Amino acid sequence: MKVRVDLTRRPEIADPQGTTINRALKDLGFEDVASVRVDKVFHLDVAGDDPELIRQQVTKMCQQLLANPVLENFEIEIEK
Amino acid sequence: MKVRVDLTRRPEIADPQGTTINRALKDLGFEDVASVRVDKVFHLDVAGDDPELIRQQVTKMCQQLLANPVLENFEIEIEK
Amino acid sequence: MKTAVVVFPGSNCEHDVVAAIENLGGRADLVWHRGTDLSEFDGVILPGGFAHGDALRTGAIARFSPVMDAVAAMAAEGKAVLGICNGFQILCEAGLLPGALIANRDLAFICRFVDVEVTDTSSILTNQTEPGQVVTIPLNSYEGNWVDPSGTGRVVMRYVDNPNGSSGAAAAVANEAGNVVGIMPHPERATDRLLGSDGGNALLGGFLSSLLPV
Amino acid sequence: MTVSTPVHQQLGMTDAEYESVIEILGRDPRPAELAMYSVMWSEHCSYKSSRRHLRRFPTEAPWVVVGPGENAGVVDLGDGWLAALRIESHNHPSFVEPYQGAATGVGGILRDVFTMGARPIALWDQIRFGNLDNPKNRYLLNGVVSGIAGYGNAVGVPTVGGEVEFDPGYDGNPLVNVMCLGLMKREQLVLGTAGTPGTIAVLLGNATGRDGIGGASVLASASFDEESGAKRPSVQVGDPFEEKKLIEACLELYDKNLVVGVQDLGAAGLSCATSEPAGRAGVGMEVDLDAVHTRESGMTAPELLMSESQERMMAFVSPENVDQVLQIASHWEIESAVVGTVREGGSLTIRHEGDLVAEIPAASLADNAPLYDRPAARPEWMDAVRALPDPDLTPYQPNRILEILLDDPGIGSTAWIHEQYDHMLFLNTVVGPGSDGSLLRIQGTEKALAVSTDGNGRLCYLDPRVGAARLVFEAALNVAVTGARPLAVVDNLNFGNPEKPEVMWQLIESIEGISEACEALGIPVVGGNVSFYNETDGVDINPTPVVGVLGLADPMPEIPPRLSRAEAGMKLWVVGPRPTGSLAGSAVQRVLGERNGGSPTSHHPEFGARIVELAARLAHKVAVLHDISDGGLAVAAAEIAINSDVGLTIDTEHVFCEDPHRFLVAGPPGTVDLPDDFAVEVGVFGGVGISINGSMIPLGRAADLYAAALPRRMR
Ligand SMILES: Nc1ncnc2c1ncn2[C@@H]1O[C@H](COP(=O)(O)OP(=O)(O)O)[C@@H](O)[C@H]1O
Ligand SMILES: [Mg+2]
Repeated sequence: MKVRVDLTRRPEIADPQGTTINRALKDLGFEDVASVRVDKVFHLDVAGDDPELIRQQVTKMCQQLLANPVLENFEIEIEK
Repeated sequence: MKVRVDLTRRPEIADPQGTTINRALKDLGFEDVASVRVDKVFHLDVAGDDPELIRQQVTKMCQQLLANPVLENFEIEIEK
Repeated sequence: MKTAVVVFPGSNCEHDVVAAIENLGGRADLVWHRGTDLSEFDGVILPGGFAHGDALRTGAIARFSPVMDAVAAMAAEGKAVLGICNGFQILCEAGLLPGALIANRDLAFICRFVDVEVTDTSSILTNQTEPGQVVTIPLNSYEGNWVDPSGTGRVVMRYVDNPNGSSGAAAAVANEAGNVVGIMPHPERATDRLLGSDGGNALLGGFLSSLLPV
Repeated sequence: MTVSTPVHQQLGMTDAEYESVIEILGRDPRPAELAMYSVMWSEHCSYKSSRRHLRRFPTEAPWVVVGPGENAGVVDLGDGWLAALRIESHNHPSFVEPYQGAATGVGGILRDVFTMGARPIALWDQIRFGNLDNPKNRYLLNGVVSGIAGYGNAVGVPTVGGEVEFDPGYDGNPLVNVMCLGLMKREQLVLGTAGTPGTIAVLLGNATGRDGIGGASVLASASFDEESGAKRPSVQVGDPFEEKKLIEACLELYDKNLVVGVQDLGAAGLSCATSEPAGRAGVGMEVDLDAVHTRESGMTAPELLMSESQERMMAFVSPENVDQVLQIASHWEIESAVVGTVREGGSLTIRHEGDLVAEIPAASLADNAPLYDRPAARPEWMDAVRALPDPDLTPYQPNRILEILLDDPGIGSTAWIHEQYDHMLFLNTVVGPGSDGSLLRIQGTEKALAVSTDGNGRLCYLDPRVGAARLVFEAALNVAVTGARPLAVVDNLNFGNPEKPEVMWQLIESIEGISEACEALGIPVVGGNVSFYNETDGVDINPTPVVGVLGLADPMPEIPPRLSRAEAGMKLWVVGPRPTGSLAGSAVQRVLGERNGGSPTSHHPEFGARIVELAARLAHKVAVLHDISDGGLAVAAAEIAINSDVGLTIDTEHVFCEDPHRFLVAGPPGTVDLPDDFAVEVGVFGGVGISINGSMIPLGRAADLYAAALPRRMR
């Protein structure tokens, strides 16, 4: 099954990269951009057909490796 | 408005990060993972209320700066 | 004959490049990235470093610096344009060289001397070397892995032992005309035996000898 | 914490400390004032438990320009050149988030150095973890090394050396120390002073956010326990790009002589950057918090004053220069804001949204900080531990022991670490990581600077005084084998919980040992740092003082000695006192799985100094010089053979003994004249293996073990 994992940086954590990209967009004339945040997505292909089992498994992967709880939260979406 | 931009790596481009993470997951015993791809997401906050205008604008941003056509395709989603 | 060494915010090898050029009897001046006029220069070098902190993609933002129009113009005029490390990445983002640079195969920063072999001597970087000549120069990058789906890049130097997965083991790439070259390892760091190697002098010497009079 | 806990206790203040705040102010403190006192009086910022003992250090020498107390020490190199140096720890933040913890540690030590007017030219990292068979420690090592690389490489300052140690004692409390060296011409020296009344305070760099509210100070001033997770929200994120621009901007300000003083914003943020310079200059200051450029909206006065947002500097500027300073800031594309004005008298007056939020004697935050004389007592377990016997090596062939040592990640090659660091930028690195001290040339002169950093928690556990003294002698010898003579020392004292008498005793003994060695070598301590509360669930780390010794080679050897310069036919000599054979606290004891124990061989002050001088002189003549440390003569000799890719036959006793003040010399027979009262020929180069007293390892195998020791465990 195809699984999408969104990592989103906790709001209170600074995002220097987003700030720099925002500045660059302004320099290019895109004045209307108020803020930019850069995040990561994992697209996993996991064997199995029980969405619930897979969700549990991927949750473990996030807790153990994929996500850094200090900096980011994760969201799992079973795509198909 | 909140806009989400997904960059997806072209299939022919190597993904060292995905490969490394896939190996790490196997080491941790997650045998069922067939493949991992790591991509970037931007969360933009853009002033304006006409979704179409904003989509056009963000498309320009992607073509000019946010995406590198050699490496990736982009997908824009107006969230609200 | 004078070379412009462009300084972007986050560049850090600019002084080393100037020192290496002067060490070979050449002249080089630093030019801030907001400058727009390079008419007094016969060639330009984009040095290594972390322009704009590598935000987004290496070179992605630097490519829009005001100075880049002048750099593109020099490239079009057939003048010598050399990008070292981050400069290579900027030239690719700017479309002055084909392909792009992605993370090293093993996902680690690599700083060490590597052996690099000349595969094509018709470029501003390799015109003073022999085909097959091997020079030892330091690599110093995280995104040193060159990919070129277009297949149009001309590899002028290749790693003897590919350290980062670069396609065709490419260490240096030239445009068709050979006047625009990007190299991932740092020739300016190999200009003195005391520091481990002077293999970079043949390359920078080639660059200097290829400067066209204005 | 329960809601009922009084605020000052939530901020980590004792009732007595709170009382003395009330005494100073003659009233109850306002919230912002309490916040300022709580951070400035934290262990991390006030050194309240160690201050009185640090006075023991010798700090004077004719070449000392700035001693301890400023942001970094400064020494005179002659011909108008000055070097600035400092060492810092980021232990607790690196445990909470290894990448960002280490990265912001690098950012902080850089600011300490360029605050003085110097351009940072090199970094050294000293990192300590539990054993690598524990995945958590692999995760920490990986994160810390990536963080140092990620920040140091991008900010454009090479990391040219360091030190790594693995010991179960660092499980749950890794140590991450970083040392920085800066170079400047005399005219560029700047101090952390606010100057005279009328001077304007300009805040440069990053916008202020809620980063690390109480981070360094609170994290570094309390022990870890189950709750440490709860402290996580105060993780700070480093931005090397911002710091790079800040460095260039500040250096231009110094060049153009536009500042009267500069203070970096580190732990305690604005509280420290306003009160300390004012205190030092004996003046007061008016500060307007509304002028501070912020990243987040709705920040309160206490938050603004305690924020530890990175990459910020406070410049003190005469009014006529303010415009030019703001211009230079915008040229380098960094933000700037005029946030204050220096005033007569000592009062620090802070306003926010029209209200007066603080009005306190500026100097009181530093000068009236609590000073503790905590009880100290020699641990009663010492005698038992020091009585433990040396390991019995008779069951092992020497080659087997050498194999085990070369395969140890604390002894094998550190290439896996230092090849992730840019260690060549600036074209100064004559001798880089992978040998003894690092040697950096000063271009345009005959001079070169050498640095070695050393620590050894196991030795200091068995005898903190001898252990600490031996560290200084070892670092000095590492510097000397590059051709330099020691000039100055910085120290980083990593210890457990100072509220335990045993820990205080270890601290005092270590300070005594460092001082003895410095006096013998005639070098001053010019700066340092103390990190307490390195304990987890009540278990303290081994006492781990780390020292960095700076040396000057003037002139630099034309062809400096290198581990790679040995050739077949050359002889190997050992220079120094006859080894006692003691294995107390040695690497062999550790790799054979024996309990760390015994009484380490003591240092010998006069001898130590003489050996250092001899090595510094020999470095101008011989092909190879290498000091003997972890793994003894056998490992030191093997490192030469491996680096030179030439076999070696050794014949001598006590090859694994780590007694101090000893080094190896390699050169063609007859060409090297050594004082025969303490130089002995022990081997000859050539052949296909490393043979110790007739027991041999093929050279290729030795090289492979040495190269793979670290990477094979990180895969
Ligand atoms: N964490 C590290 N980062 C960079 N270089 C390191 C690190 N650890 C060790 N090194 C380098 O490896 C070499 C050997 O280190 P070490 O064994 O501590 O030397 P010594 O025993 O002579 O003090 C030194 O050149 C040192 O700079
Ligand atoms: Mg040594």
